[in-house]
Amino acid sequence: MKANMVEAINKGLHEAMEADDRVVVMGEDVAQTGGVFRVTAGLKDRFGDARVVDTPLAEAGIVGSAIGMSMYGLLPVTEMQFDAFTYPAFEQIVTHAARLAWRSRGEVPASIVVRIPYGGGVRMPELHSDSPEALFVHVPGLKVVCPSTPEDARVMIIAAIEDPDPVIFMEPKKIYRASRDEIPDQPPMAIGNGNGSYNEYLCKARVARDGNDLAIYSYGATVPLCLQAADRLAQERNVDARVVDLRSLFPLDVDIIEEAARECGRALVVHEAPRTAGIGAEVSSLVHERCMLDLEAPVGRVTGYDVPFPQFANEDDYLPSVDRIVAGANRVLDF
Amino acid sequence: MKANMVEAINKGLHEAMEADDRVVVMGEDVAQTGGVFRVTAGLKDRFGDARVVDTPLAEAGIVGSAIGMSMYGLLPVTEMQFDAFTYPAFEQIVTHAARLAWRSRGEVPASIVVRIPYGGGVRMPELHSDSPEALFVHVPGLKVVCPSTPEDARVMIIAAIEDPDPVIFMEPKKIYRASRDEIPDQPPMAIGNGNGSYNEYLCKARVARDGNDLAIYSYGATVPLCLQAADRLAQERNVDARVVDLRSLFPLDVDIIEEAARECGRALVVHEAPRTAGIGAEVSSLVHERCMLDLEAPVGRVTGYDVPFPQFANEDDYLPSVDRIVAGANRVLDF
Amino acid sequence: MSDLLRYIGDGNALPDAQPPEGLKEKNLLEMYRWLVLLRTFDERAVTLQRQGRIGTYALYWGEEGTQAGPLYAMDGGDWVFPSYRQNSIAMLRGVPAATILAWWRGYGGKYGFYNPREHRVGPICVPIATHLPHAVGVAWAGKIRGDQTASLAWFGDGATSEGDFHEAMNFASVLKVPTIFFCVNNQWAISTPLSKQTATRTIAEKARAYNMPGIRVDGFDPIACWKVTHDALDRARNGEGPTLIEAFCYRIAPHGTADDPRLYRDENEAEQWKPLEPLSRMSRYLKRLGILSDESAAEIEGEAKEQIAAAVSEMESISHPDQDILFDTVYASGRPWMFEEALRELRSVERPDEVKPLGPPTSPGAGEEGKTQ
Amino acid sequence: MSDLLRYIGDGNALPDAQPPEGLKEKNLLEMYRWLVLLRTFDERAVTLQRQGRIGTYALYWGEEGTQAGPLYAMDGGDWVFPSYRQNSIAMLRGVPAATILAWWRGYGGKYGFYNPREHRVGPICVPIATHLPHAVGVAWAGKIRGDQTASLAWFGDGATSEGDFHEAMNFASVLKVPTIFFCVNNQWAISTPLSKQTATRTIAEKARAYNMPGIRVDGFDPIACWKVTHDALDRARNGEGPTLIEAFCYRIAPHGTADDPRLYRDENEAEQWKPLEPLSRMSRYLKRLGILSDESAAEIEGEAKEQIAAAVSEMESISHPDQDILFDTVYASGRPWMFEEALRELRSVERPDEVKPLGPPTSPGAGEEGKTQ
Ligand SMILES: Cc1ncc(C[n+]2csc(CCOP(=O)(O)OP(=O)(O)O)c2C)c(N)n1
Ligand SMILES: Cc1ncc(C[n+]2csc(CCOP(=O)(O)OP(=O)(O)O)c2C)c(N)n1
Ligand SMILES: [Mg+2]
Ligand SMILES: [Mg+2]
Repeated sequence: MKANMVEAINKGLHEAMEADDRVVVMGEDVAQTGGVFRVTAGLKDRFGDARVVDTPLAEAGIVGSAIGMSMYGLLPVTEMQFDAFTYPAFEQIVTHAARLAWRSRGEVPASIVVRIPYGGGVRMPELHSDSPEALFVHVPGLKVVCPSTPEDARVMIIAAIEDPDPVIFMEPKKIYRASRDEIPDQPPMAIGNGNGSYNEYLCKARVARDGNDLAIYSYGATVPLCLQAADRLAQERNVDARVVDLRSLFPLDVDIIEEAARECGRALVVHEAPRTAGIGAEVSSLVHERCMLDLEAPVGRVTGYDVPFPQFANEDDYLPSVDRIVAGANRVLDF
Repeated sequence: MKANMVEAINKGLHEAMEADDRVVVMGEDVAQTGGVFRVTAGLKDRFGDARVVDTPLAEAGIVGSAIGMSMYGLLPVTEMQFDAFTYPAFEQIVTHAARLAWRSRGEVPASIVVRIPYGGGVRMPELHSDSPEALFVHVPGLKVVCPSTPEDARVMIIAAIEDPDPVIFMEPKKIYRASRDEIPDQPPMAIGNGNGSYNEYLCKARVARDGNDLAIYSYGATVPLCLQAADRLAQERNVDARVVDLRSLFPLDVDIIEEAARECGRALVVHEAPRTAGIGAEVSSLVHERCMLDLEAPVGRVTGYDVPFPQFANEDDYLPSVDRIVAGANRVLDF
Repeated sequence: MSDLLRYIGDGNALPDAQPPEGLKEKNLLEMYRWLVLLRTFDERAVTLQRQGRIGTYALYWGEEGTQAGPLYAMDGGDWVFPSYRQNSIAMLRGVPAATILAWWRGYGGKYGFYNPREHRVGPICVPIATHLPHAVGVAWAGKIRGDQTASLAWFGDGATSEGDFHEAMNFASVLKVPTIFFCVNNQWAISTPLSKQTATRTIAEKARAYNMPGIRVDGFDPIACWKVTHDALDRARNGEGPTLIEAFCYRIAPHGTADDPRLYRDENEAEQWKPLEPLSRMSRYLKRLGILSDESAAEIEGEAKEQIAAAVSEMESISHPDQDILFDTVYASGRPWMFEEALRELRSVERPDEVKPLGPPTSPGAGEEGKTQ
Repeated sequence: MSDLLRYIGDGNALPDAQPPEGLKEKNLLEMYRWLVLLRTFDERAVTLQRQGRIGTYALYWGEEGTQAGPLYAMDGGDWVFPSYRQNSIAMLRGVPAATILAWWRGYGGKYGFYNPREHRVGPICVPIATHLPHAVGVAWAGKIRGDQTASLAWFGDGATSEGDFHEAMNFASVLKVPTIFFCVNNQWAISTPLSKQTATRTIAEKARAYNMPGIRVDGFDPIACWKVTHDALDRARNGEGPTLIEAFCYRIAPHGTADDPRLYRDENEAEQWKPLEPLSRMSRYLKRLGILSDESAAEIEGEAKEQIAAAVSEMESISHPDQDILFDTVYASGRPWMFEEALRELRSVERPDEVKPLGPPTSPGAGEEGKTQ
């Protein structure tokens, strides 16, 4: 079937709930209406309102009770309605979800998924366009992932549910409906048997475009822009850029990252979140630390600015654009 | 007078409250007992319980009502009892304190100070030893500072109160009583006249030790360790390290950072917080981006690990030590 | 709804009460003018959204009484804190309606924001319940300074589930802060009904957890909303601390322009509440009292239309804010160094066009969904 | 304190009540044994802290009845969630006392932590009130699975100010989850008295905000604590949802070993509450009932001393945990790559000595202050 990212995650959720009756879905407005983005549409009708729950309006309560559920043995998938509304749950995520495995000899991890529709580009009022992923990447004990294609989103949501550790699942809402891709009928892995195949589908980067002149690292909604920028670079200056879709933000897939930098000798990181202490800083540091002698220029960063996400009429001034990515690439190439 | 860091901050608070009756101090147990670390001791007796308040036990309530007070025109100084207990207030800090200036045409910034005794080395139970500073550094709209000496702490707390923007004031509790330094009777600036001299005392790094062979950047409780490591490097291999006490974590003092890297050609960042997407990543990226051609080795990082802060019997396995700093320096020097 | 304070009857079985002391003819008329202005703004905004001239919009059709009533009871020196639902309230405190419209058009800086201190109106608050501690802080600060300042914050039934509601209520009651917690219980939080939000029958009874008075009022009756606020303010000024008011009503409109209530409720229910909406009820009441005539009503409506039309023109005359707007007001103490670098980067590439608000959804579930505030 | 449920009199003016149905002789004796064990652990831990053999410690002297009573009412399959104040409760569910002592000595991993699922005991919770949503989640999960599992969480009077208390209470009541909220109202949160924490006279009345039963009980009476928990559990199992219990007592001891209560309260007040402490009261009650004799009491005490002494030896026989302990259990799915690099770095330098717990404070305000949990 063809599916956009919303439909693909929806499919993955259906598959996971079907295969494993420990999976429950909870959050604000997720059951009756299927969520404000309709990502959870149809689940309540299919699996009933004990397993698909419209909760009271309280994010700490949602994540906190999901942690308790997971102690009991369930696999809760929570939805934070928008990025910035994750902050009220921050304490539960940091002091509990992230540390429960560690606090229980590794025997009772918080097996929860926190789904976060995030990022700008959708013309929303204040606080509906944040990119908080680096905040979670800096917190030990969490996994943080972010798909950029429908099929990745479908496979990664299943893997995130299967993974025993807490997974922050960033959903780039700008590209929720950007493209409809072919989705295989069956997911690539067996579900619900806890055989550990999740790791293979959760912590790996992906080479989205091959090339040997410049490594461009990105994730989420900026990946398609990087691909466009790569095409422009090919046309405009005959540069063959390799685009690496990081997919896993913690842990980073250091092998693919290193390989790209070594083979290309030049690199650029692109993301929407503010620059300072963002994922770009970490990737840049890693690449410099490990590939210094192979580098012909410092790793560049094209990112959001260190300002609150602007009111939407100016959001395109804030967001990395193909132009800005090309310009950033040129700076690295011309160093 | 001679003062340790606790006494020095206490002095600064007395001075600020004396000079400006808009300053109020609030938090859990700060009034009657003067706080669990006694940083606010004596303030209630001196300034009364309207201006020095023992609040109910609720961190979001503390920061949130402080933001309201500041809208009205007061200058609240809040205490989070320990690092990890700042997380419940995270939402108020991120969505309100950090954005109120922006949301009010720059005319009504959240003029609050959030004091956070932070970090390990003090043999405490779980969640009393976190180093969350990078989380705030990544949030646009905040200033984040961290003193490493008593006199800096005294001057910086006054400057933080005077600064119209919200300041996260990190207090390295491990060195709260590490040394007693000479503190001038009068602070270096006039207080309470809003003449803007705060900036000079808030956003500047400090060269804590001069040297031209290796730049070591750090802040807070690891600064004294870096100084010891520098002495060892001088003795053991005749290397003259420059130790830069960053003091301001956002904004970073890029001039002093760059100058040190350029003049030394090699650099190391040291902090206690987890490595991934920490301050070290940002400093490393900045230095590579700006000084690549002057560098003879990649910038090294000696940091806490990407794990929850351990139970205290093992905290010295986690914390950067002089040995680890020297080893990290040697790796950079021998590259 | 028999436990609700109410003044306006239905001109039939339900009798009118005389207006409360303190509300003279001219006050009643002024309050009516406010209602009309709020309604006019709201209806115009919905049209603008449909035309793609502003972005997704949180309408408040039917809730005007919960806004004009309490605001009219407050003094000019008192602070009020709106949520997104009371988004145009600052207009009644001197903020140009164009500024509010510009906010919905996605403009920031001096175009879309106002100075809260100048108008004693908190910024439009998007994250649920998080402005309640601010309302407490402002009134607490007034108390510390020995001023007579009170504050009022609006919030919804859903907001009572958040921790910040609880912490603010508790701070206010422990510290005897003169804050009025004004809950607009419209029985819905997007698609979530009251029964999934709380186990209590009323919101007012939650006040007991704070030893605070909890008062229920007909949220469709602006005069009743005025009266309970007026009394709460009296208590507050007497040093008796905060009050929780529950204005019971119903969210007749969708949650926002992107919301399709048919997905989760029977729209007949909304239709049944419609006759209670405050504007026509108030107008009939005033006419029964002989204060309002068809002509004066038409005149008031005309004025409001004109004012909002002017505001629309003003809003549309604003040209696309400069890129500086991203950096201008982030820090009151000046721009940190990286802002200059950011601007250099921005200016080195061609500037993207202004992002235009989206048009109306073409089919349910497509395009505009997901736009709540 | 006349509204408090109480069974144990003072053998004088205040009459004893017969033990409630369900508590037979052997139950009463077992509960007594628990009380003695808890007390023995606590007193020993304080000594260990003074001797610098464990770190700062949160004692619970006088609050044993609020722990043993409710725990005894729960079934083994029910989950309980302690705060730092009920730190040794897991010992009554089969966790070695040595594990708890090791936690206070700063040991992690398998030395200081236990498996919550195995014992149906949540981990010792340090951040105030944050474990309440977990208790709700566990019981809710049981309900989803059609099991008969209930849960109970302990927390203090101070904890009721946190947003998480509110959100957990609200979730539990809306979703009719079988959770018992057991508030140990010892009237102090470190130096902050109850009157600065809440404007209500009681904690129990806060239950009204959730349409939940709120029950007050004498927290120094273990039998009364058992009884109210037992009844709440009955209701919970009948599908009637959660209950808030307020065990009213007084924090006779300091907040923790680093706390000096003379800084904020008159210690005579604490002295006045001391005669009510549960251990001697329970022992006198059981003696009046003829269930306990001086000899059997001494025997029980002896057994407890032995058990704790053995636990101390066991704790001290643990050698300094390996550096791997930092990385071992962070992820259940295995170590991410940077952990190996971290270990390489660690092993390349000489290993620092084990961090020893600090000794006692030499003067108030020096050294150990600031150690709250
Ligand atoms: C902290 C937070 N969580 C979620 C949302 C998304 N959201 C916007 S409005 C809304 C429902 C609010 O309901 P209620 O409090 O009853 O107010 P009403 O919309 O009915 O006026 C939700 C969940 C938000 N804005 N903030
Ligand atoms: C979220 C959080 N904030 C602050 C603290 C520091 N702290 C530890 S105990 C305590 C007082 C708790 O009082 P109460 O809830 O009454 O429990 P008690 O200690 O009396 O058992 C405080 C403020 C904490 N542990 N967690
Ligand atoms: Mg509502
Ligand atoms: Mg207490």
